[in-house]
Amino acid sequence: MAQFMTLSEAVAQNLNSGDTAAFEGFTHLIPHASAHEALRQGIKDLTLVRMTPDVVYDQLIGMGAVKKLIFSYAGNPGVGLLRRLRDSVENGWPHAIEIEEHSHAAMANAYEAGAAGLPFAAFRGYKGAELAKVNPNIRSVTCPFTGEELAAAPAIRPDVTFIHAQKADRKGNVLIEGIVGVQKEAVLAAKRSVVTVEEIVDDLHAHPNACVLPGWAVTAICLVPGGAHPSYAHGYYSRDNASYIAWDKIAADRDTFLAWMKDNVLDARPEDFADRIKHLRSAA
Amino acid sequence: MAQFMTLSEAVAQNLNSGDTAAFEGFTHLIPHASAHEALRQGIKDLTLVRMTPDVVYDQLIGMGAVKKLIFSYAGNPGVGLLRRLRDSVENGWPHAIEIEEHSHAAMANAYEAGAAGLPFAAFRGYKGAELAKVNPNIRSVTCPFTGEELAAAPAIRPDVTFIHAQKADRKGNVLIEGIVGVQKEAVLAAKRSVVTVEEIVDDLHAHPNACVLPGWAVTAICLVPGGAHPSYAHGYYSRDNASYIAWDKIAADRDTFLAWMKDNVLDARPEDFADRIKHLRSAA
Amino acid sequence: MSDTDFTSNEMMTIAASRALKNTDVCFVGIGAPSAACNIARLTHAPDVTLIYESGTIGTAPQVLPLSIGDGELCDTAVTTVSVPEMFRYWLQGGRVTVGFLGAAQIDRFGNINTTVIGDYDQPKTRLPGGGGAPEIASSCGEIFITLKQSKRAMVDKIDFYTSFGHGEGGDHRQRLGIATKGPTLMVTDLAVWKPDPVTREFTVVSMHPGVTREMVQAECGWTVRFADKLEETPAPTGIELSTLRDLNARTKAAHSGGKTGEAA
Amino acid sequence: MSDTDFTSNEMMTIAASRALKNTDVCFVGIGAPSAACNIARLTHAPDVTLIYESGTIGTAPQVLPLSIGDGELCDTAVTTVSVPEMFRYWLQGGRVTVGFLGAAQIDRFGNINTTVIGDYDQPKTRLPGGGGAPEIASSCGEIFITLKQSKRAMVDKIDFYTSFGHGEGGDHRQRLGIATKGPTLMVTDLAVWKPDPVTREFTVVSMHPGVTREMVQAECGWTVRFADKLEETPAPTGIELSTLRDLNARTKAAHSGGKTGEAA
Repeated sequence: MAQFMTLSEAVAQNLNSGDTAAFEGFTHLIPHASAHEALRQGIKDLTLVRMTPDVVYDQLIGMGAVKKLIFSYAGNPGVGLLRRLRDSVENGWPHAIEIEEHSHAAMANAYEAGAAGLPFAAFRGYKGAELAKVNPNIRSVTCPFTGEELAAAPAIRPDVTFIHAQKADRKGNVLIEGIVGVQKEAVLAAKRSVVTVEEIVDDLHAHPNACVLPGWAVTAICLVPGGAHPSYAHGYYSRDNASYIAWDKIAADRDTFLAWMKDNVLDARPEDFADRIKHLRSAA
Repeated sequence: MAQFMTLSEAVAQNLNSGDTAAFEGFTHLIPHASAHEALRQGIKDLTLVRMTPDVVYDQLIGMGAVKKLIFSYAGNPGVGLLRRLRDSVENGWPHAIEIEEHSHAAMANAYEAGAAGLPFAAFRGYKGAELAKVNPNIRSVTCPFTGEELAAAPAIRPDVTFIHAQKADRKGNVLIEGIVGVQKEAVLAAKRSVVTVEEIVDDLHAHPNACVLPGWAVTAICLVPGGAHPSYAHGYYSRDNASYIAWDKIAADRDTFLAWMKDNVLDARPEDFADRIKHLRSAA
Repeated sequence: MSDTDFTSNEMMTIAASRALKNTDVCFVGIGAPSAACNIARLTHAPDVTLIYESGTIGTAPQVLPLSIGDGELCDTAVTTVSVPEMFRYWLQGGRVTVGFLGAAQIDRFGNINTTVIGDYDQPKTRLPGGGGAPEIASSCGEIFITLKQSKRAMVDKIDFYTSFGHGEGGDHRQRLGIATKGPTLMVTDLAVWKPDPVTREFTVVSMHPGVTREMVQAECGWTVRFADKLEETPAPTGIELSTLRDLNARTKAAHSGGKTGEAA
Repeated sequence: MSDTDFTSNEMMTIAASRALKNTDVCFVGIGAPSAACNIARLTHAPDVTLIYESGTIGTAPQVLPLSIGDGELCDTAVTTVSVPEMFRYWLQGGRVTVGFLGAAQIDRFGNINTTVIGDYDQPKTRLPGGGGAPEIASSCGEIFITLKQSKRAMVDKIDFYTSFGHGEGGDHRQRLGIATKGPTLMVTDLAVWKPDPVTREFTVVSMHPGVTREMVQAECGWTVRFADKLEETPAPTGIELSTLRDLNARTKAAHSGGKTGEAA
């Protein structure tokens, strides 16, 4: 049953050094505030899972909090490469991270299998692709009816998943709208889950088939308006494209990066996110 | 790309004797009008697929249109058994039908696999259950990571799926709301699909994550208000529970059944459904 | 209304309802389980989560559904998901604490038959089949069963293993690799039964007010075991009874609405 | 605006856009493919269905998305599904007629690398990885590729097979059991290429106005094959050019909105 608490409490209670953690979001609703709180609490040795690690994973990697990355596309969307990730992989700064790389189809299926309580996912994939040669977690399974050989990926089962959502009601039921990504699956696949939300309301006023996580399927809920910045929250504020573009320059230099992280993350608080999205609020 | 046409045209163009056909609906939105039209057109030798064959499959079986039934629960919901199905299985009247029986979990997974273009579905099921002994289409597959043995069912790929939905827009995009069952999967798993709808509108006004079938994924759309009667259409009319209760008596006797079918199906038209739900229309 | 003024069916539903906790997530079978689960919700367990296989999660119907997919279930649910999602994420995902089943035929180990009476290929009676039961029986944390006793229903040997209870008893579930508890409770119109800790045979632990051992045995097809410490089921309270009767009255009024169908 | 007054990038986008038909269902890669697909939609193919891997189906953005999941894509879509559903029902389900990809590195057989430059374990440059491309390449009916030519991008041998084109050429796809056509078109800033019917090597079938064979070869790392009947790509029409420039202007205005972030 979801407990309402501060983000600081939720991270302290649900994320430990050494955990496998997913901070999921597919361009939309990326849980930046949660990841920043994890950095402030000095969490280390994380195995991070995400289909599309972007700026916020670049930050976690650059700050040395990450031991291993399981992913399918690591880029600053529409801008370019992730410079902190590159520095780690190419130069071992601040340390080398281990890489487990899949395709989107494999990751999406693996989250789905995790949510479904299955040990693996079968899909038609990786045909002729070379990832299967460098990732021992890409195997195959044979259809017992047709004999077709399909690709197999192990289910993703994070210790904890962090997501950001539009709103929760007072019973802890969570509504996710718009580009819903793999967030529902990532929460259901995890042992524990922390959801930051834009607002807490009396009634979700949700469509009957909307993407809703019942409160009893969530561990902790934290009110953090703006907590997805610089990504966006459909119906609340738009994507801060300028920040994504700016990140490319910030991340290009180690010292610039460290100084920026001190000012904007280590010395900041979850409450600061509300200010960052004021100029991006939707007319609606 | 969805074509708008009469139900008579849609059945004539998309359903052939000998086809594997699904008339899907999980209590809600059961496509009665389509099945009645199939009977009027004298379609025979059908392999019928449905998780919950109920009154309308009892009618198809009793009229001798069915060769084989693939299903997981055959009953008149809340009322009792299906007397025409029983008469066929127990007494061979009007002829014996072949039975391929699964669990709900297997059927739901098998539709899902069909929609996903996979040849089979893996799930944790049938443990200790005896169906696996009488159905050769229940097999197993071994997880290539954990060694766990899981149940496997072949994907369901109907020649044609019929469903009933609330509305379509003029481009043929279809909205299904409320208890959505396996209808989306049943349509996507099929080679062809026919959707009867309560109304055709300029704009679906659908929630972004509502259950919508794009027009290009549907074969034919037919305007048949009331076409789900005596099941219901959420937001349009309620379930005619009295008709379900009455069916038990009608189906109990072969002659009563045949007379009822002549009056209410063979001598009726799709347009008659609109009258049948007048007294069940929601206040909304 | 006197505390002793109740039917055995009412006693069964109310005794069954008491087994559900406020924190349970319950997969509800149609019929007797549905009434028991909703009485729990309307009395001591207002926050119990009720799930029907039609995809409705956290539903709170004002009247009992005739089918597992009545509109009322969706209207009052926290959310309604597709049936594949229901069976994959919610049932198989291991999130359901209690599966509440009825039974056409049951044996002393809680194995259930709702498939056929007689031979599978040449059945005497073709029953509806398993529906969700085979995987409800293995995926839910534990299974509660409720049914009206009769020698036809409670048999020495069931004709078909639709869903697995404790098999031949003992550690049969574990030997098949099933990690969940299986049947832990059976409530009939006469008694409350629990499996023996070792043999897993259903044992009467409590008889409803006015019921004797002979009455229980008379409506059971196997030789009934009674617990050493046999209790009396507490009679329905006034609130339990009025809640159940109000629900049944609302349900009857709702389902007789609509004229008898000219076209089913 | 004169018909000859266009850049090679504009020519590339417009030539690529012409390949999409009104009836196509197109899985859109980010960057150059996104512009080409939306120009098709805004000119000759108003009913083309554009799908982005973020789950948006039938989207019609007014500005080009910076990411594959901008809000604009959802706001204008027929429907938005979860990412697992996108990859299972829509891509793997075989419903997508065209996959439109870009490429960091490509060889003459349309094999694409977006994973690493150099060795996989000790890369010179760590690229973003495959994302959806490995399965887009095998599940879509056919693959269109668009990229700006350079010797760094068009190489004799790619460093990593992120997604499979025609492999070593010939019937390599069929030998791997891949039933779809694979790359059937490549549009660069200089030319239009199609695979040879037998060898499957990309062959220049049309050069853009003003482009010479030497210019094409100068920006390609392998020895270029030219078709016997070499055509000239029709120059952009006024409508094509103004549509593209209007889209780019709207896009630029939209993406520079919001102050430069204090916190990315």
